[in-house]
Amino acid sequence: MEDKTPMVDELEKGPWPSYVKELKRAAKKHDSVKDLIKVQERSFQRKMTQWKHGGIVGVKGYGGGVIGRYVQNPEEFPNVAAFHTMRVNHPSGWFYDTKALRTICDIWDKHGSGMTNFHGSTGDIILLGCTTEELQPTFDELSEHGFDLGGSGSDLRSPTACVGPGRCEWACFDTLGLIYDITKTYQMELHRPPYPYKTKIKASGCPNDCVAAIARSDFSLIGTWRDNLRIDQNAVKEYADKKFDIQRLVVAKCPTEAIELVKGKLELTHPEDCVRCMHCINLMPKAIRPGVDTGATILVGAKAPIIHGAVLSTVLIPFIKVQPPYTEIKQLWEKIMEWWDENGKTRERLAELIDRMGMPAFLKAIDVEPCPQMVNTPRANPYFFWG
Amino acid sequence: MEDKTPMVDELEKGPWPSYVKELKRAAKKHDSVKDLIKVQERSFQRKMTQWKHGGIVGVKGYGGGVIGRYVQNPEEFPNVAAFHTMRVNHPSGWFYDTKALRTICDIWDKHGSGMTNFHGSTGDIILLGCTTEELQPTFDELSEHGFDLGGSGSDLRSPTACVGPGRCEWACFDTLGLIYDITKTYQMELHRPPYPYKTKIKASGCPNDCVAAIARSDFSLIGTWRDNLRIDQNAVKEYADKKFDIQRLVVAKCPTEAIELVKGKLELTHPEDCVRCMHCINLMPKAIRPGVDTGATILVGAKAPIIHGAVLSTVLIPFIKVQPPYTEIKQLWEKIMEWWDENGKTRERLAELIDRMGMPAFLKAIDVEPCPQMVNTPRANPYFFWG
Amino acid sequence: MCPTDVGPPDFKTMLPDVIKKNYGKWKYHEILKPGVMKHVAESGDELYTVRAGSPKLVSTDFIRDLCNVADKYCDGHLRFTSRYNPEFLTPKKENVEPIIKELNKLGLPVGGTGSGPGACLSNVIHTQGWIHCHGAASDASGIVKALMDELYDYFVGKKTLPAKTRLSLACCLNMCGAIHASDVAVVGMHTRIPNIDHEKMRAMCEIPTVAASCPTKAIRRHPDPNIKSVVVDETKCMYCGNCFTVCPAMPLANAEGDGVAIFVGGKVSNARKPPMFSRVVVPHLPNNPPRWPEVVNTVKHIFEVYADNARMGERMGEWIQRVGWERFFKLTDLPFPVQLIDDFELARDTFRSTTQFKWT
Amino acid sequence: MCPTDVGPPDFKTMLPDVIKKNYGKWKYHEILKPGVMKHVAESGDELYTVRAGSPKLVSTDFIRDLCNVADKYCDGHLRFTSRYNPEFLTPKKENVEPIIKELNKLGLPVGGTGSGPGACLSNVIHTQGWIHCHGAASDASGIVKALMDELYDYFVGKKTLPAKTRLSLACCLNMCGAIHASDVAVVGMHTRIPNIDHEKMRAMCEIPTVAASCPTKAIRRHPDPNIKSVVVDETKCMYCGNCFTVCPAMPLANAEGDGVAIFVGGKVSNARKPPMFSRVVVPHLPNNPPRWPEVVNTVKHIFEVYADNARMGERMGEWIQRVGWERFFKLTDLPFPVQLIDDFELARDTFRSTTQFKWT
Amino acid sequence: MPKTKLAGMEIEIDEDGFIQEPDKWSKEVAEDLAKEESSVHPMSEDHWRLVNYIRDYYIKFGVAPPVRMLCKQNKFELKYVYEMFPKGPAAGACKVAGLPKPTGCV
Amino acid sequence: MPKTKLAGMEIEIDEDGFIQEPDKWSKEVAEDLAKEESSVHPMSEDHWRLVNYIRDYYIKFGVAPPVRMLCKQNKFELKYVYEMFPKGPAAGACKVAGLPKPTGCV
Ligand code: SRM
Ligand code: SRM
Ligand code: SRM
Ligand code: SRM
Ligand code: SF4
Ligand code: SF4
Ligand code: SF4
Ligand code: SF4
Ligand code: SF4
Ligand code: SF4
Ligand code: SF4
Ligand code: SF4
Repeated sequence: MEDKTPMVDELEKGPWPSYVKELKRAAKKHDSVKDLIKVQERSFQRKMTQWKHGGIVGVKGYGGGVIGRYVQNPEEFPNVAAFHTMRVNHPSGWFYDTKALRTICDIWDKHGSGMTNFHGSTGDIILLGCTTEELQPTFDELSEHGFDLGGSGSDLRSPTACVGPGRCEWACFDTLGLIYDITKTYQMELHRPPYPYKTKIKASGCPNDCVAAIARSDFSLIGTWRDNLRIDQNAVKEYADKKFDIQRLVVAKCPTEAIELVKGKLELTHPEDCVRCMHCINLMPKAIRPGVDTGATILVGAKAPIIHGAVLSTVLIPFIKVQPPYTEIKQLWEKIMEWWDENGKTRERLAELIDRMGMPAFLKAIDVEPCPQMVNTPRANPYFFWG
Repeated sequence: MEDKTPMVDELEKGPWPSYVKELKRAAKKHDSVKDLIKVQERSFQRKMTQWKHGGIVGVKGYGGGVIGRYVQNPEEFPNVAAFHTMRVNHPSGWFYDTKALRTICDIWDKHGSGMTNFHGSTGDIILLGCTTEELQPTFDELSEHGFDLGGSGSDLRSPTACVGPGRCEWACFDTLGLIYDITKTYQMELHRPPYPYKTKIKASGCPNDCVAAIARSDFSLIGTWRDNLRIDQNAVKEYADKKFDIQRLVVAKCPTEAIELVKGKLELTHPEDCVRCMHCINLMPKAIRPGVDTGATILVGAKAPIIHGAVLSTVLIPFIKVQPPYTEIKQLWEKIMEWWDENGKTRERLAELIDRMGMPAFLKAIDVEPCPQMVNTPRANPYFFWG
Repeated sequence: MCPTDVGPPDFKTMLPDVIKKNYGKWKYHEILKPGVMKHVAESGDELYTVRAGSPKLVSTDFIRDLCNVADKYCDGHLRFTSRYNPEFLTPKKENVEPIIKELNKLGLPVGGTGSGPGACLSNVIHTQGWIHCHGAASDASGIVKALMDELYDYFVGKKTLPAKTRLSLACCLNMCGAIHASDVAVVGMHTRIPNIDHEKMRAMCEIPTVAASCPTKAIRRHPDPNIKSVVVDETKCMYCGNCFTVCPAMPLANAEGDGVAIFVGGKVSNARKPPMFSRVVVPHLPNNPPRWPEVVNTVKHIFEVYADNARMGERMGEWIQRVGWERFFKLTDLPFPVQLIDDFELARDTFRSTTQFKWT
Repeated sequence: MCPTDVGPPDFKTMLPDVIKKNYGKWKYHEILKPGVMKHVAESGDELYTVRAGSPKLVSTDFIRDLCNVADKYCDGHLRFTSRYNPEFLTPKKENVEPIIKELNKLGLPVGGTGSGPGACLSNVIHTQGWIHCHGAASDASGIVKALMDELYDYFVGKKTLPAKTRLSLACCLNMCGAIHASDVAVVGMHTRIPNIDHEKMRAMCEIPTVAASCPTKAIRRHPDPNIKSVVVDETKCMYCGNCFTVCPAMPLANAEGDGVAIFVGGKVSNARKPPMFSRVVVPHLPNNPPRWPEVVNTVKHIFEVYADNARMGERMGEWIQRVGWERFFKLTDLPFPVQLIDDFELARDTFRSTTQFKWT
Repeated sequence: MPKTKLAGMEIEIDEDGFIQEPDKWSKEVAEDLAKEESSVHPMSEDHWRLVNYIRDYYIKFGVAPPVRMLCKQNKFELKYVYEMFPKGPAAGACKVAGLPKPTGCV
Repeated sequence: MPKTKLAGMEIEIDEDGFIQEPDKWSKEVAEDLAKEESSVHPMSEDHWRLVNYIRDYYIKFGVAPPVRMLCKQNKFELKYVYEMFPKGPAAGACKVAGLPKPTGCV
């Protein structure tokens, strides 16, 4: 194949930082990335992927954490004949010191392609492009330096958390602490796929849901509070003085008419109506804050479209306190996993199983009392069971 | 069985007009109703129906219009051993002169039980309780006097219309005229069940939908208009003068913020946003009226819950002019019937067939162009077909 | 042989003169008081309507009574509404009070009109029940009478409602009357699986039709191929009765188990909010003839909570949509049994996929 | 042998001192300008954050570049956001501008913050595409680069948006990244049925798994029992590729047919409106590497129409919900092909059961 | 259930005259059932064509044929079917063909 | 596809070492495949129990057994399975059992 890659080169131009530039930087050190650039050019020409299906490789003692990948034409692209990715689990909240990052970079330049994703969409550090032989040495060295693989296959995927208490004033629980604890507790389930299919846990500190837990985790914890939000009237005045249109931008957009301007003061006139949507808080962070009796709502079942269409998580536990050692939460999760593992068909996610067996059956199995908060509306059809 | 009917008698009491009183009036003339009262008492005692399943009886040349009914214990209740109902089609809008009504009463006292429903839920006059022998003579006499049977079985059911132009200022088309015309045109389909299942047509003159067409007809015509609603500012002033709270009751409840109070005047400030919901008109009938470029929206598919849950009709044709001889409407209906009849399984209503084959397939078959008005939202799943 | 296919009488022949003259040319109307409306035509002509309640199940003499009133005051014309109410139409204002008097003398209440603030309750759309139907899991006329005796004041306008409120009843899941979009619906429901008579099955039923009739695929052919019948999987059957509709050999009526469910929050009109389905709020109340006290009390209670809490002009479903179902259950103090959570085909869309909810 | 199950590093060891000190005790924040935030703790301590754009697919040298900046200005600490953006954290206000300068020198834009009126566009959540995945119906990194070059001004705040706007991309229907709730989502889609290699099938695939994988039940066993393979009903296949995911013998990539669809109107946060799904508005645009002009122009156009028409603070989906989809199609001048009308499992709930709609 | 004499046999029928002992059906039974249906007797060739069609269909599929198919396959107008069997395909022809009483759809 | 020598035969395998000619599988092939898996060779009784279980299940149902069932039915802890087959049930045991490469779920 021609060494020229005009189409790929085109993407070095333009204001947005270029992945092609990154490829070329890595290609200076790694022949595999030289080939990778050519593979990308070939894809552009042929408008098709140049990678073979699947691949099952890994490291000893683990069932997940590596995605096997082989190129379609190894003769032409011998340096990416085998070009697997390793998923390295991240510190909660994606906080790093530069020492740790440099360590990873060095290990990866030594054993792999020098290309990475910071991060993958689940949240792992993706080390992109490794031969089969180098997998175990890479892992061994990572492990020595205190890094471990993330999830893949039918396991618990690397749990993630929003930055939460690390930098955010709205965190209603310790997202980072919880997720780190869960990750450590369920290493077995993370590294050795035991389930019918993948499962995901994500935690956001408040209803803004900055890790999109509600959209992409089978078990979603989202911070909330049970008492009233707190308003600082002096700060309200500051906003008003700065000509911030509280009525139009805040009050009028409250979904429940819970908050009102009363003689220049912003008052939660109907505290029982507030659904803690965060809107007023978001727009006036200096003046409004969540309450102090905080915890989380647990929702279950989010997933991508295949097979029955995408699913958002739905309310299971309206409120739970989130405090170490998180026993209640873990017990609940284990009960859910037990039911899913026992009843789920291969490649059936939790939501799909709930839909197949019915939410009432699920609630019964995991021993959770029904409540109206679980539904937008009760059923319209008259098709229900007794006994 | 005891002749005493204490439970039934209890329902003679109370302020609301009593059907028991009616039964007793008829029982004076008709032995069958004497038995009927006892049957009702028995039902109350046993908390169960006392009627046998089904029955297939009718009049010559027709396949529908009569519901066969036999009592479970003819020995005990010989006078209702056979106790069929006849469905007599009503004049559009349920308008009568007393002559016609008296004629029906006389015929029915002569041949039947003297008990009726004015009307049945579909809209027919229900003559309740006839022996098998008397069916044909009753029909013959009704027919002689210009009455005909309504629908039953897998046919076109008696179409109905709201009072519309007969008494309502909001009728956007001649509901009564259209329904009478359709009824006359499709006598064959009404009297001789040709379809996989029942099918219903109802017409309401405006979006208030006073015959509940959208909830209970496979083919629903609902009046609407294409231009702007009309406002009489003098009349608006009258409402305001009478301390009618226009802002709170009308403006604030417009679903699209299309109408506003501007300096005491009520103005359709965003005519293109008005979705013709009727709310403002309903509340201020003296001041606001529909536009003048009127016609109907055609929606399809409403039905009761069984088998896949209840269905409301959905938009098929956003706007159509409704004028005699209604050719376009009839052609459309015939095309739909043809598709349904050809593809529908036994006992599969139109909506169910649409759901099974897909709305896109339906539109293609009946040659109707898709438009956004047909849906609340486009699909969320990525599962669509090409070619 | 007699003529067939004559069709119904032409409605035009049935119209009073004032309507013939002003057909399609009405200008506005007013509700003068509960049950009394005035419609004014472009021409200036006026039409007065008096609306009365009716039990739907009536004798020929009842109709003749109505005819007498119509002959006396309405030039021999009257009509019925889509909710069974007879309406007396006259261009003469002075006839209104006499008509009301006559109707009251006949024991018929005048009312049932209005919408928005101060609306009356209209008549109950209902079905046959034990008076005539084979499938009825509850009665119709009896329970409606019991209900309306208790809700009478709402009909005649002594008590009013925040907005139009439609009460409906069906005696089985076929829901004749299509009451699935009513503010309050009472629905007869079985709670036991069908009792199969294998003998009858052979002669009376089409097996493939029976199998196809089941919404939850609970029915399959009898495992013994010699028995031309079916069996029902009791874990899948939710007692809908559709198999019985197509097959007399599968009755499911049961004195203990039969009763009604209560649905609320539906609407049909497109005013303000689009039409909505009614939703199950009480999955089961027993049949307790002749007055069904549990049902009557529950419905009345829901009416009262609604009247006390909704804003003016807010229909039941609009109110609930605004305050949330959790609030509805709180205010009504109704329990929230698991049956209310959907597990049928579109169940997924009823689940709450947000952290937005109220603590109640 | 090396240790296993060590787990990820404890995040606490990675936190800068100011965070350790004020962990969980933040009071409020301000966005000082695009890409720059100040968080203030109860203690009064301040934390400045500078957020930069990143292509996600980066070399180790890129990371080292970031480390250099962090070492210089942030005591050796940094983090990444849930949308791939590196963030530089410092208690020192005076470090902000130098950080920005260094980043710009590295070619990295600063921005991507904000919500409500004047929000920036943040980074594009995306997937592997032709760089690494076997299933990709379109590329990821290439098309994202082409998009962001064009939407650059929205990231750095030269152009602003009415509210938070999340752009995402997935290269096949697996939708890694779970982009189904994005304001704008670009999704790689096949449009041809799989091409079955019956030979390979035998050795490589589990037939029952393959059959079960199909959402529309288009797959059945090969009619010839001697052939251990399957056939696809082409009237039922909608090219989702799930069979390929479980079986290499069913590739469906096709240079002509592959391309992308555009979805709009989704959101994740619970602010104001509950989370919403994105909806298909353009069912197919061709793959036209390296710059995908059709896709870029369509997305840009949608951004512009949104920016011109939505109210301040209104997310894409909230705006569309308010004005109606018919208005969206009118304003964007996008056609409404039949593919946009749902015919999958919950299709019924997407149909319009009301006469409420706009003439546009 | 009442019994009646058809083709010389005692056969159980229901209130609507549908036989309850399907195994006893025969051409002769059909002719006798047809007698009950005014204008059906004696059965013409077309009567038989229809009855046989219905019966064959029922034996094959276990259900009565849909009306549309019944007309199409036999090239009968629906009106003509009602002329032959005034009670129509369900109450008339199916009864003569010895099928279970069509239910439900009324 | 590359070929390799297993139990004296030339057998096609894929990049991950899964045999592509399922009919050629035999106990001997299994033993040879096991050699590739460090710590699996020689196959112990428990190795065989697991491999046979997987193979029997596959022949019966056409799919590999779910991990939960595999552990439950053989009374093996998952951890122990990984001790026997360090690459795990899918990449290790299924390969030795001659199954198609488990796909999709990665
Ligand atoms: C007579 C009747 C039509 C007929 O052909 O028989 C009728 C007549 C009128 N309707 Fe209606 N509606 C009639 C059944 C309906 C129905 C159908 C039903 O109840 O089954 C509906 C849909 C109900 C629903 O939404 O669930 C219906 C929804 C309306 C509405 C919308 C109310 C709303 O806010 O949702 C109006 C407007 C209003 O009253 O403000 C309306 C308004 C009217 C007006 C004011 C129209 C007019 O200008 O004449 C009439 C007098 C209303 C009144 O009772 O106050 N009519 N109306 C029906 C009387 C039934 C009865 O006896 O009570
Ligand atoms: C008489 C009437 C109820 C009443 O008291 O008013 C009635 C009575 C029966 N209906 Fe109905 N339906 C009546 C209006 C309706 C309506 C309302 C409407 O037409 O607007 C509906 C709901 C709308 C719809 O069609 O979806 C309705 C939905 C049903 C169904 C369910 C149909 C479905 O597709 O889900 C059945 C079951 C069936 O067709 O086998 C049914 C079946 C029946 C049967 C024939 C019972 C049966 O299973 O065979 C009932 C006979 C009762 C009897 O012994 O007299 N009836 N039925 C109504 C007809 C009177 C008339 O002609 O005016
Ligand atoms: C850093 C990050 C969390 C993390 O752990 O990495 C984060 C951080 C903040 N988010 Fe977020 N959000 C982050 C991803 C998200 C996501 C997830 C996503 O985009 O995939 C969402 C849900 C998006 C959606 O709804 O589709 C999200 C929805 C919000 C919202 C709700 C906005 C709305 O009106 O719908 C707010 C409130 C606001 O900004 O007014 C918010 C507010 C904030 C605040 C202001 C919280 C705080 O007080 O510190 C932070 C700065 C926001 C900013 O960029 O202006 N954050 N935020 C994520 C930055 C991603 C990025 O690089 O752009
Ligand atoms: C690397 C990554 C995309 C990226 O560029 O970031 C990715 C890549 C793949 N995903 Fe994914 N998924 C990735 C995050 C996701 C997410 C997002 C998330 O986890 O938040 C989802 C949607 C959420 C969910 O789980 O529903 C996701 C939903 C899928 C699915 C569909 C799952 C479903 O239940 O519908 C598949 C198909 C499968 O499991 O066989 C899939 C399968 C795959 C495979 C393994 C391809 C396959 O068919 O076997 C991809 C390997 C690509 C390659 O060659 O490198 N990937 N995948 C993400 C993981 C990186 C990381 O660990 O940080
Ligand atoms: S989800 Fe809430 S707590 Fe977490 S970072 Fe976002 S705004 Fe802060
Ligand atoms: S948090 Fe949301 S619901 Fe509560 S008062 Fe603020 S805007 Fe209203
Ligand atoms: S539907 Fe409209 S036109 Fe018909 S009676 Fe009701 S309000 Fe009048
Ligand atoms: S008809 Fe409805 S949408 Fe139109 S202006 Fe009046 S209230 Fe608003
Ligand atoms: S609702 Fe059911 S029981 Fe009542 S009349 Fe209709 S079919 Fe009969
Ligand atoms: S009652 Fe309904 S659910 Fe039960 S077997 Fe019959 S058809 Fe099925
Ligand atoms: S979206 Fe599809 S093609 Fe893209 S990385 Fe995920 S699985 Fe691969
Ligand atoms: S591509 Fe999807 S729809 Fe088509 S056969 Fe494969 S699994 Fe079925």
